[in-house]
Amino acid sequence: MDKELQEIIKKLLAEKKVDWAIGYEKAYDELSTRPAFVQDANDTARLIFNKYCINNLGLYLTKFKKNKLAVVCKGCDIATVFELIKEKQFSRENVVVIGVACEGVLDKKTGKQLEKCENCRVKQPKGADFTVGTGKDSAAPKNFLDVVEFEKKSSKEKAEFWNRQFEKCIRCYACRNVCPVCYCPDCFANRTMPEYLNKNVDAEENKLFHMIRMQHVFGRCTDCKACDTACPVNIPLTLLTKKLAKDAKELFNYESGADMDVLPPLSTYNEADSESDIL
Amino acid sequence: MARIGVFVCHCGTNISGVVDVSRVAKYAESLPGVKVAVDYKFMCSDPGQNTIIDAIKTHNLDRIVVSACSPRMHELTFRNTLERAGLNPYMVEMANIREHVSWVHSDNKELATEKAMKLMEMSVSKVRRSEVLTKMFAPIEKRALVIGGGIAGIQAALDIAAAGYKVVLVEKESSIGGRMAQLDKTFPTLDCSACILTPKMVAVSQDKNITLLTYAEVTEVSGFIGQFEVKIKKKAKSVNSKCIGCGVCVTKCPNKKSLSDFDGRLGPRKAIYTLFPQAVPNVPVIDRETCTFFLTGKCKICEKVCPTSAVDYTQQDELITEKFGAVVVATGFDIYDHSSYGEYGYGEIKDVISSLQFERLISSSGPTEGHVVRPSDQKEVKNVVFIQCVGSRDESKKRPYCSRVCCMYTAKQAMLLKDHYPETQSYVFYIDIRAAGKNYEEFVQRAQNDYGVVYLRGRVSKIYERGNKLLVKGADTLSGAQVEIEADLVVLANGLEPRKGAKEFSQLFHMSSDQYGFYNELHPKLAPVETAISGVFVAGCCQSPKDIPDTVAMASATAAKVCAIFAKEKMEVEPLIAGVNQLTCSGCETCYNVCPYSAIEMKDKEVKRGEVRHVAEVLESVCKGCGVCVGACYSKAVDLKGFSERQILSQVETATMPITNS
Amino acid sequence: MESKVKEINIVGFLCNWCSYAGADMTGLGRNIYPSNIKVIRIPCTGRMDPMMIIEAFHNGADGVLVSGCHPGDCHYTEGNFYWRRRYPHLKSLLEHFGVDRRRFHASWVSASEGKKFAEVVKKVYAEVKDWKDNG
Amino acid sequence: MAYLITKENIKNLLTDLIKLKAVFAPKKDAEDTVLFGKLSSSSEWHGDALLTHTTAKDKVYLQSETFFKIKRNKSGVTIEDGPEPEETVIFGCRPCDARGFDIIGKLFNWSNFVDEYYTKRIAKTTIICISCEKPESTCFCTSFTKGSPVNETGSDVLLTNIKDGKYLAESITDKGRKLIGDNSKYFTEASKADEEAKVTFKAEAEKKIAKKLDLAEVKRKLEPAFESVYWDTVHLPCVKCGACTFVCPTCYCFDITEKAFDNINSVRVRSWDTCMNELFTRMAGGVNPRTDTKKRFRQRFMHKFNYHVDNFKEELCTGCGRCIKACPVSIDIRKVIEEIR
Repeated sequence: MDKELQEIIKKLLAEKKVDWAIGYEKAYDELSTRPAFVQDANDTARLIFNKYCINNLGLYLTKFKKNKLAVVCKGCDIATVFELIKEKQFSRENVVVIGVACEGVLDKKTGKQLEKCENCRVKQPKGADFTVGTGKDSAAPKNFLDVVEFEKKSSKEKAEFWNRQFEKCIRCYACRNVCPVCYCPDCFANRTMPEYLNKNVDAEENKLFHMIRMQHVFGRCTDCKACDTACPVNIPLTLLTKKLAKDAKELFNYESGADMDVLPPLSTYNEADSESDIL
Repeated sequence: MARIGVFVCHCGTNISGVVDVSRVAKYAESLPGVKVAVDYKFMCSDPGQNTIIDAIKTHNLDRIVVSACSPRMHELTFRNTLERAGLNPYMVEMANIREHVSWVHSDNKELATEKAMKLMEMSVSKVRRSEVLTKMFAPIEKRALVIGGGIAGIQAALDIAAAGYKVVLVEKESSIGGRMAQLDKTFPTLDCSACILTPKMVAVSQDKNITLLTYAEVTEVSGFIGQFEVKIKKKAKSVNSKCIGCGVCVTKCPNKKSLSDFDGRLGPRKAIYTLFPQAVPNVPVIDRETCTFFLTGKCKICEKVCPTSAVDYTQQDELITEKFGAVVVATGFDIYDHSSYGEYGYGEIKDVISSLQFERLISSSGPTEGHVVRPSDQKEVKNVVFIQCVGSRDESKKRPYCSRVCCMYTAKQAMLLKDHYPETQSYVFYIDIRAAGKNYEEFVQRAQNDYGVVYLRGRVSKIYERGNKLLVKGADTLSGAQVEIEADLVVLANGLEPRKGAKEFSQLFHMSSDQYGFYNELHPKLAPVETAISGVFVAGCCQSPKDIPDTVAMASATAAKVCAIFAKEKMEVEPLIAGVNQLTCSGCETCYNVCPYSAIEMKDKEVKRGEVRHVAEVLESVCKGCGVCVGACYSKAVDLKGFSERQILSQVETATMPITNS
Repeated sequence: MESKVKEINIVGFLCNWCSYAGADMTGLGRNIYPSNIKVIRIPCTGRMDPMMIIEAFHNGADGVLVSGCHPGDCHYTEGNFYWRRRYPHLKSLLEHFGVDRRRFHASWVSASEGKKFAEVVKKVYAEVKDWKDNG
Repeated sequence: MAYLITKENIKNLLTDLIKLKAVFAPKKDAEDTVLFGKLSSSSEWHGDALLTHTTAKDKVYLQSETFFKIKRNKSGVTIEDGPEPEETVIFGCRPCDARGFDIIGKLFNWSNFVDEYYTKRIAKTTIICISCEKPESTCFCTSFTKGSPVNETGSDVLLTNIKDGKYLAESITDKGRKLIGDNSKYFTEASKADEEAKVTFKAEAEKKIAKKLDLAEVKRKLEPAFESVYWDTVHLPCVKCGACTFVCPTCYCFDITEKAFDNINSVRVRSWDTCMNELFTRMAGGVNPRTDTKKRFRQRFMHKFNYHVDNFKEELCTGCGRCIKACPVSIDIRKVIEEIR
């Protein structure tokens, strides 16, 4: 599989179809991989794909806007690429998507398979320009059992839960910076006029950051878990991103990155939208 | 640091009867930046305003808070006060301590006073972050574009031209006149349609201010009010300007294979044709899809017979770009295609015709020269059944609206028929008679009483062909009886619907349309001819079905609106609008997608030296300051002047803080 | 323990054209309502930046009310339609973070519905109080 | 002086200390995150993990330190100092963490520049460190002159598990001696053999650390490498978050801001900052000398292994390897500096 992947990229680079190829390479130990940037057709031998390839490489597309790129994507990462194209961050012609069949990836911190991989319906990538390998999609759809379970808590319990989480937060912004849709040139968290967020790091201020970030990525977040796995202190951000996915689906029947022709839910409206909760 | 003055109004006892105004003023004095705080009986009175002006001068104030009534009441008053004192008028904020405090919290004076203090403090916070705003001016191209050469477009063009402004009238057919030119007579006066229309058409062609572009279509629009840039495609007519309109070419053209759309496809049309005899301009065009020369390369008879050598087969489509300050859209309507009605024979029974076909049959310039005969066998008719509400008021056909003119034209057609053929008998199946209009009800009554037209309230369930007759089966719901009428001809009252392609056309201007495709007016009551796009107006049936008088009135209204724009030297733009900080814009187009006024333009721009990015820009003369873009922008690149993020956030912070130092 | 009236702080965002005018109408009609609401005037509910609501709760607001024109009445034709989408999502998200649903409300109040505005504030006040008192 | 203390007695010691001081020790939470948390009972101490997810740095050099609060009114301004530090024990950190305090401490006492906030806190903090038996794959402390799994620099007391359940306790500083003296009932005197056992422990522990860098060579290569093309590509995966610097025991950069509550009340706060953040060098006028990721990325390595060495004769790194594990894209600090061209 690695060989096939390397050959495709080698050809793309050699034929100057792309300026850069972004894939994975081995990192510091057997359990870790990191993003690899390849410019030279003779430098593709280091590219690999395995169950430790956890990063969503769609992240880098917004950072290399001016180049033609080939990017290695797991089925789930392709949604990110499409979402970004929808948000006009680059054009489809400038990116070659190399889909890799994936049997699920492991969190390097826990060694456990990510929860999202259990009911994955894109183990066989869809919408890619090239596909390497074959994967068997899960028959069961994505479920929101953990979110539903969490929703049953009282608001006090929820607040206490998050308070404990955000006490841990060190505001390193790894969650934001690995997020493919957090591409704003100047994040609200950096602003001083007005100062939406104080530099002071405490549970309340940290929570404010996460609340606003979650609101900003609503309807755009593909629930790729990049933020969740990046967090150095294991804050279960998946509980939030999954909630966003659930709400987008339930409130607006929207799935990020799924349909190129549908605008994100907050960018449009329907005259028949529900208003059951409005006084 | 800001130098703020706070002025607390008693409003007689309206406020001071409940709120301890001196405490409010005292609290204001304790706030940082507040240099002076006073209370006064009537802040809005002349002495009250003078107090403010004096304080501005004495204390060198640069921002003002007036704690008084609703800003909806007196914000303008105090803006003017500031202007008189030499301050920027947008440096005033009002704290509404009357409508929102004293009048509604009279049950607890202590709490009311505290709330008044808080609201005042919030306004102080806000005004501290106010910015100097100045009105902007934008240039205006004083030329109007009128799209559609029907009666609406004609009227709008004439009215604008009469005011002395230049107009370009674009019509996609080879002649102006539109639907009205197809009609025989008009209700409720029964005067001849052509007799009242053609003088206006001629007036258009003779008006020096009007440039007429027929056989032309608008293909691309950019820009905004005052500065629209429009691409117009002038289709090749194959006849040049040397044509004197003698019509020899049309007479001699051997090709009559096509049917005339203008005549409801009841008669033939030559390959070189004018729409109708009184066409303006009276210049024929060649339909290249049917012309023998263009199909086979042989014929050229028209070229040979033309006395002025006006036929030019080499003509090409031409694309021109013109600038306009305002646009009137009057693209008209199509009639509902009744082939979806199974009970009326799916449009396949020859002698079941549409109302427009009837107009052409009875028109003396029509295909039968005014003889009402059956399309199937050209025989004259005796019994005629009219069926109303075809593609109107019909939920099953997704046309639940009333087309407004069908009741009237059906009565008219039945009367005209009787006038021409006194022996005929007409029957009208109807749901309700809608004859709201000057002399309209009287008109329908005349049809029944003086012309003996039989009105049957009910729907037709089936039309059969029996022998050479049509058997019309229906119910008369008033008598409860089943009715069966043997008819020679059935005329359907087809409803009105938007032109085919109306949706695509509306996208040229980013206009919105309703679920049927009729263009949306800005406000259904108070802005019926404006659209959400500044400088674009709608007239006639492209907005909704209406009759000729309403259409003409609407057209004149659009002309008045256009003239009101052109009458100004420059366009004044309210400064309370959105603005984009392109350095922080991520180019995601969210604002572009949500703006109700298409006031956002996406551009590739050099935002930093050497850094070209796809970013949003607000068209200042188009933005109306709703702020939807600000609420939607997650990059926080758009902000709204007068209601900026800084201002609102400071209000939020102040509102949630306990009252300090009191 | 019953919280004191004074301790409840509600921030109200009212659109200029309908709800703010409606609240003015409440005054004209002298309809009494709880003084806990502090009103911030915005041009349109479409201007309502969800961040401002999050900030309000962060700053310690007990309740937030956003009120605008009835659907179809928006001065800017569609601003409230966009708000109508942001509201349920924001409410659901805030609830997930532990902001009780009794604390965040939206309403449609037209310029003529002065009485309704008073009723809305009373209702919001009651809900917020219920949350404060009973958790 | 060296003593012995049993694991049982360590717990007893903790129980006693908790009553008197704020005791921070590794605690594990429901998400398996191990962080230095304030103990309320000795059973909360989680001694199994080698490294906590973040260092104990933030217990002395607070992530957000309130300098003072300002209250303003018409008559003037009143200033209220931030909270006074309390007596603190950091228990169960590792030699690499402890050495971090030594490195930062030098900086915060650099010639005449004394940071009173840090100095006040460290004076009230006693650090009880535990030697490492088995390294993680990311460990490389032995690359440093002073680095070792049993290194004592920065610690007040160093505990080494020389035989099952028995720890050799060495008092390094006066603070350490005082702590052992105050709680002498839990300590017994160590024998010569016990002290020798530590030597064996050290040799074995150091042997297990596979990676050893030649830092002199690194420094030599870094000096002329500012303009090297090496940086053009090596930074590419970096997402410029601050995870590496915030989990680092030696990164000390900060920002001072004032949180204003509507111009009436405000607080002045010092918060950690990170050279990875664009704001770190952005000036008020908008000019930013380190405009892109490459420059920021380069700065981190230049600072740690070049500039800091010039000023302090030691690297700004202890080899704990946390940044490698915390990095969302698995950038390996060892590899980066090793491959410099």
